[in-house]
Amino acid sequence: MILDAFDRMMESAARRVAQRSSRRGILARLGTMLVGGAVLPLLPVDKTGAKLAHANEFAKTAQTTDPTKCNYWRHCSSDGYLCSCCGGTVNVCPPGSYASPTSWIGTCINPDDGQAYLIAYQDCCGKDSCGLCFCLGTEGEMPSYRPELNNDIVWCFGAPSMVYHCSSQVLIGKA
Amino acid sequence: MILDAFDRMMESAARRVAQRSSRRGILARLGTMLVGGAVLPLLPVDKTGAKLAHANEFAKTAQTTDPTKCNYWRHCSSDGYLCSCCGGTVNVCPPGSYASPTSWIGTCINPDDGQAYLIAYQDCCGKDSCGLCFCLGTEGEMPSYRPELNNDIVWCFGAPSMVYHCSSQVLIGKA
Amino acid sequence: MRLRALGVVVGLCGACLAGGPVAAQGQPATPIPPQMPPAAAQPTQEDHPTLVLPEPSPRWIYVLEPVFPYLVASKMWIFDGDDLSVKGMVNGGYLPNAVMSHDRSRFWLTETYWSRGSRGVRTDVVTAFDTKTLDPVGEVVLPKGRFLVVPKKHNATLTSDGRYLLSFNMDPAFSLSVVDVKEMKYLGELDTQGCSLAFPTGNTSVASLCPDGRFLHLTFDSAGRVTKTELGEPFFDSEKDPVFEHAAIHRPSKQGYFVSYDGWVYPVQLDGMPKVGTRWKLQGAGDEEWRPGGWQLAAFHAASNRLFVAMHKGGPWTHKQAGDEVWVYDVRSRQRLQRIPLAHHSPTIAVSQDEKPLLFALTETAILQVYDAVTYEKKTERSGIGISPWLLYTFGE
Amino acid sequence: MRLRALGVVVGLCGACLAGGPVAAQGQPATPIPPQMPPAAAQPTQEDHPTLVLPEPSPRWIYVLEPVFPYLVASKMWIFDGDDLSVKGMVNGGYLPNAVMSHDRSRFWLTETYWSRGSRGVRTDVVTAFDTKTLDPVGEVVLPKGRFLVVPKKHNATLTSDGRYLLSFNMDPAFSLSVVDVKEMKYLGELDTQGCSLAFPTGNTSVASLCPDGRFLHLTFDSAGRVTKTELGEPFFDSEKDPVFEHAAIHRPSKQGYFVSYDGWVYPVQLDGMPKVGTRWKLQGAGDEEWRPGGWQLAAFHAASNRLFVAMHKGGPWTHKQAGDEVWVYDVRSRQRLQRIPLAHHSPTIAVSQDEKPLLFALTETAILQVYDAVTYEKKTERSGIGISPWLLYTFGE
Repeated sequence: MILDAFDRMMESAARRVAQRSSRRGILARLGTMLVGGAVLPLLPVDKTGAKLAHANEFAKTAQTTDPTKCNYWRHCSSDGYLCSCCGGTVNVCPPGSYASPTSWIGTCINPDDGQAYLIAYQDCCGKDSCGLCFCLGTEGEMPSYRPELNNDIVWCFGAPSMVYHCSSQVLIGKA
Repeated sequence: MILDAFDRMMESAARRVAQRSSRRGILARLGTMLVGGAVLPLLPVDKTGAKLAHANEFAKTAQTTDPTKCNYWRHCSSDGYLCSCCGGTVNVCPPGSYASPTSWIGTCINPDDGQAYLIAYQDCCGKDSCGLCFCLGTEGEMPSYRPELNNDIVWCFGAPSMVYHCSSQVLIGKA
Repeated sequence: MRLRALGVVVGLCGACLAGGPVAAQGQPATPIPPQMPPAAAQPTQEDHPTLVLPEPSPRWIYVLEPVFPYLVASKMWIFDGDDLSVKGMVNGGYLPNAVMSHDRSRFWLTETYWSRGSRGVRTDVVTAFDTKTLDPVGEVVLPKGRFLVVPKKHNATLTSDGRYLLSFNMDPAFSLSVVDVKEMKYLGELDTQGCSLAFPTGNTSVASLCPDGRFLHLTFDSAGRVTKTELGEPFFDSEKDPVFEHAAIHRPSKQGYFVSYDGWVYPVQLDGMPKVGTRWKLQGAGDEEWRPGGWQLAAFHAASNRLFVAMHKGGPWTHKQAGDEVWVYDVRSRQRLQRIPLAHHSPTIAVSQDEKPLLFALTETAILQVYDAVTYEKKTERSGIGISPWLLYTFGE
Repeated sequence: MRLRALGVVVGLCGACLAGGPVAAQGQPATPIPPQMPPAAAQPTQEDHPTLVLPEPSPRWIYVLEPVFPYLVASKMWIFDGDDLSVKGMVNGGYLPNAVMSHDRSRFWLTETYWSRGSRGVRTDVVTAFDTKTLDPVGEVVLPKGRFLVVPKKHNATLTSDGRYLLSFNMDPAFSLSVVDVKEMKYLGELDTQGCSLAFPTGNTSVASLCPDGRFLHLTFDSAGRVTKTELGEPFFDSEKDPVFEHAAIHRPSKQGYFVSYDGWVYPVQLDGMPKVGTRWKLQGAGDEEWRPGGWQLAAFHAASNRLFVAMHKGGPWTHKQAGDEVWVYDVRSRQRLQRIPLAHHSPTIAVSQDEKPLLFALTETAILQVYDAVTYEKKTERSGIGISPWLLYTFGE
C-alpha cells in the first residue's frame, strides 16, 4: 500500500527533523516525503548556491514593513493570495481557515540583517480563494513533477480541508 | 396542503388558457397561479394601456435583426444573460440547458409592423449563469411580491433544474 | 495543535460542521480525513494558528456577494467600517440570504447547494456561522426549499427574541419556512397565501407583503403552525406606485419605512399586526426630476430617527437605477436634513446603528464607500470587493 | 415535450445524470422533481426546445476556466475557432482537468466537489459529457481523489484506443487512477512511485515524469493493476534545466515534444516505453534574450510536423512569463519557420489538427486570439472569456 509506506517514511523523516532542524535536514525530509516510493533515489537537496542567488535578486527591492505588498521580504517565492490581506498575517490564518502542516519551502533574504531564512509556504485552507493581493514569485520554482519546489499545488495536505484560501509565509529558521 | 390547492388551480387555469389564449386570459392565469391561496382576491389584470406605453418607449430605438443586442425588440423587459449569446437563440435553449415552462410576461412592439406582442421570458435552466450579454429592462417591472411582473426571480419552475443559465424571449402571440 | 499564539486563540473546528446538539439536525459532521500523518508536520520557528475575531463591532460591514455570473460561489465579506480593512469572509451557496443575530454571536446564511455544483441533488439549508471564529457551527435543512431570486434582504428574518428564523419560500407556492435557531431545528412552513417576504413583528409572528398592497400577519406556535392570520387593508396602490421590497427596517425598535417608486414614505410600526402611519413624500418643490432607486436603497438610523434614501434623476421605471445622492430625512419632522452627493453612484446603502454612525454606499462596480453619517463627509472607499457585491448588513440593524 | 422544432432536436436528459449502465457506477441519477404540474406550462406560439450541436469540428476550441478566485465554479467554454461564436458551455468542479475523446463523442472532466460548495464532504469524479447535447451522461467516483493543482493538461489523459482514462493523484502519495470510460467504472490506482503526470503510450500503458528527469512507464491490465514497470534514464537535468509540464503531445501519432526552461526541445516517441530523441534548441544566434514560457506554452501540428512555442524576452526563472511571440519550427529540419508576434501576450497556445489549422493564443486578461496557422496572419479575437480562462483543448490533438 502506497500510504502505508508513505506513513512509515513520514514518521521516520519527522523524527529526523525533530532531532536536527537544519535546512539540509528539512530538504532531505521533503525529498523523502515526496518521492514517496522505493524505486527512485532521493533527490539532490543542497542547492544553497542557486537558491541564494534568486533570493538575492528578490531582496534587492524587498521591504520588511508591509506584508500586504508583493515585495515583502518573505514573499520571495510565494504564489497566491496573501493571507495578510485576507484577515490574517504572514503566520496567522484568517478566521475560519486552517493551516496546512505541509508546504513547499523558499529561501528569502531579510534585507534588514542580510541573512537568508527558510520560509514555509503553508496554505490556509477550508474556504474558497480569498481573492485579494495576488503575488507570484517564480524564482527557483520547478514543475509539479518536482512538487517540493512547485507553487501551483494546493498545499493543504493535512489541513482539515483541501480547499485553498490564502498563502502564508511562516518562518522556519535561518538557512 | 398548499401544493394540492395550487395544482388544482393550475390545471383549471391551463384548461382555460388552452381554450382561449388571449392576453387577458394569460394574465388572469398568472394572477391565479401566483396568488396561490384562497384568501386574496385575484389581481387586476388588464393593464394594456400602461404596458403599451412602456413598450412604445423601448420600441423607439429597437431593432429586429440582431437578437444578441439589448435593443432587439423582444428584449423590452428582459433581465439577464441573453440565450442568443450563449449558444441558443431567442427561443432555443443553449445545448445542455432546458426551458422552464413558466415565465413572467412582457409586452413588446415589433417596429417592423408596429404591433404589440406578448413575450414569455422563460429562462433556460440547468447550468450556472452564461455570463454573456447582460441586458436589463425595467419598464413595467414590479417588486417580487408581484412575482408575475418581477424579473429578478429564477424563472425555472418546472424545468429539470432551478439553476439559471440564460434568458429567452419566446413569442406568445399578439397582445 | 497549538492552542494559543500571538494573543489569538486557535479555532478547533476547521471545515467541520460543529459538534454538540446543533449537528444532530443538519448534515452529518463528517470530518475530512487528513491526508497526512500528524508526524509529517513541517516544524517551523513560528506558530501558525488561526485568528479569532473579537465580538463584532456595530461599525463592521458585512457585504453579501452572490458572485454574478458564478452564482454557486457566493461570499460574505466582512470589513471594519472605519478603515475597510478585511476582518474575514465566508463562502455561501446559490443566491443566499443573510440574517444577523441580535446578540452578535451568530449570523446565518440561507443557501442552496447542488451535489455537483450546478447539477445533481439540490439541498437548501440554513447555516449558522460563529461571528468570532467564522466557522460554520450548525446546519438545518430546509426540506421545502427556498425562494431563488437575486438576493433581497427581506427574504429572511429573525423574530424579535432571536429564536426563530423565517425564510421565504416560493416554489412557486408561497410560504415561510420556520427554523428554531436555538435548537437548530426545522419546524415547518407557514402558508403566506400569495404574500411575500418576511418582516419581523414579535417573538412568534411575522408579516408578509401581498400583491395588492396589504400586509398579511401570521402568528405561529412552537411547532411552526399558524395560530392566527390577520390581513390588513391595502396601504399603497400596487398597480400605480408599488413600494420597494427593500424597506428600511430597524428590528430592535420595530420600525419600518417603506418607500415607493414615486417617492412616498410609508412609516410602519412592526409590533404585532403592522400599523401603517401617514405617508409623506421624499421630494419637495424643485425635486421633481429625482426619484428613489437602486437595490437596497433605504437605511434607517434609529437613535437619531434619520432615514437615508439613494436618489437619482430619472423618469418612471428607473427604479433600479443607482443613486447619485443619498438624501437624509428626520422621520419625525419629515424634513430633509441633507443631500449627500456620492463619489460613485450606488444602488445599495446601509447605516451603522452606533451613536456616531457610518453610512455605506456600494457601487455596481464593486466599490464600497464610507461616509460619516454625522458630518456627511466622505471617509474612505475600497475597490475590488469581489466582482458583484450586492447587499449590506450590520449588527444592530 | 416537443421533440423536434426548427431543425434542432430536443435533448431529453436535462440535469439528470444519464440512464443506462453508466449511471450504475456513479451518483444516483436523481431527477429533481419539477416544482410545477405539467398542466401549468405557458402556451407559446413558438416552440422552446434545446439546441443539439453537430459533431464537433476539429476547429472548435474548448477553453477550460478554473475561475480564479471562485474555484468552485469552473467552466468549459466552447467556441467555433473561425469566428469565436459561442457553441456552448458546461460547468465543472474544483480545479478540473479535461480529456477529449478520440471519436469526438465525449469529453470528460475530472473534478472535485464538496457537499456544501467549499466545505462538507469531498467527492472526486470523472464526468462524461456528450459533445452534441453537452449533457452530463455519466459519472465515475474517484475514491482515492485526485491531484489538486492549478489546472495542467497532462494531469489526465486517455489511452490510445480510448478505453481508459488516467487521472493523476497526489494526496500526497503519487498514483494514477484508472477509469474504464467505456463501462464507466473505476478500476484502481497505479503507484507511480513519486513520478507525476500522465502521457499516453498505448492501449494499456502510460508514462509519468519523475523528479530526477526520467520516465516511468507502467503497463496495466483490465483490472487496473500494474503488470509491468519500466524506468528510463534521466534525459534532462531536473536541477539545472527542467522541462515544462506542458509538453506538446499529439496522441494519434504518439509524438511528444518536451521543452525545457532554457529552450531545449526533447522529441519523445510515446509508443510503449518513451524513446527520447536527440535534443535541439529553440534559440539560435541572436536569440539569446528569448526564452520559452507561460503555461500551456507549446503546441504541435502533426500533419505539417510543426511545433509552436510561446516565447518572451526574459532572464532565468521567467518560465511563467507570457509569450510575446509564437515561434514555429519544422521538427524534422529543426529549423524555425516563422516568428508570429502576438497582438496580446499569451501564456497559453493551441493549434487545431485539421489541414488548414488555426493557432489559438489565450491571454491572462481573458482574450482569445485566433491566427491562421498557415499564413500566420491574425484572424480574430474575442475578449471576456470569463475572468480567468486557463487551458485550451481541441479534438484530434
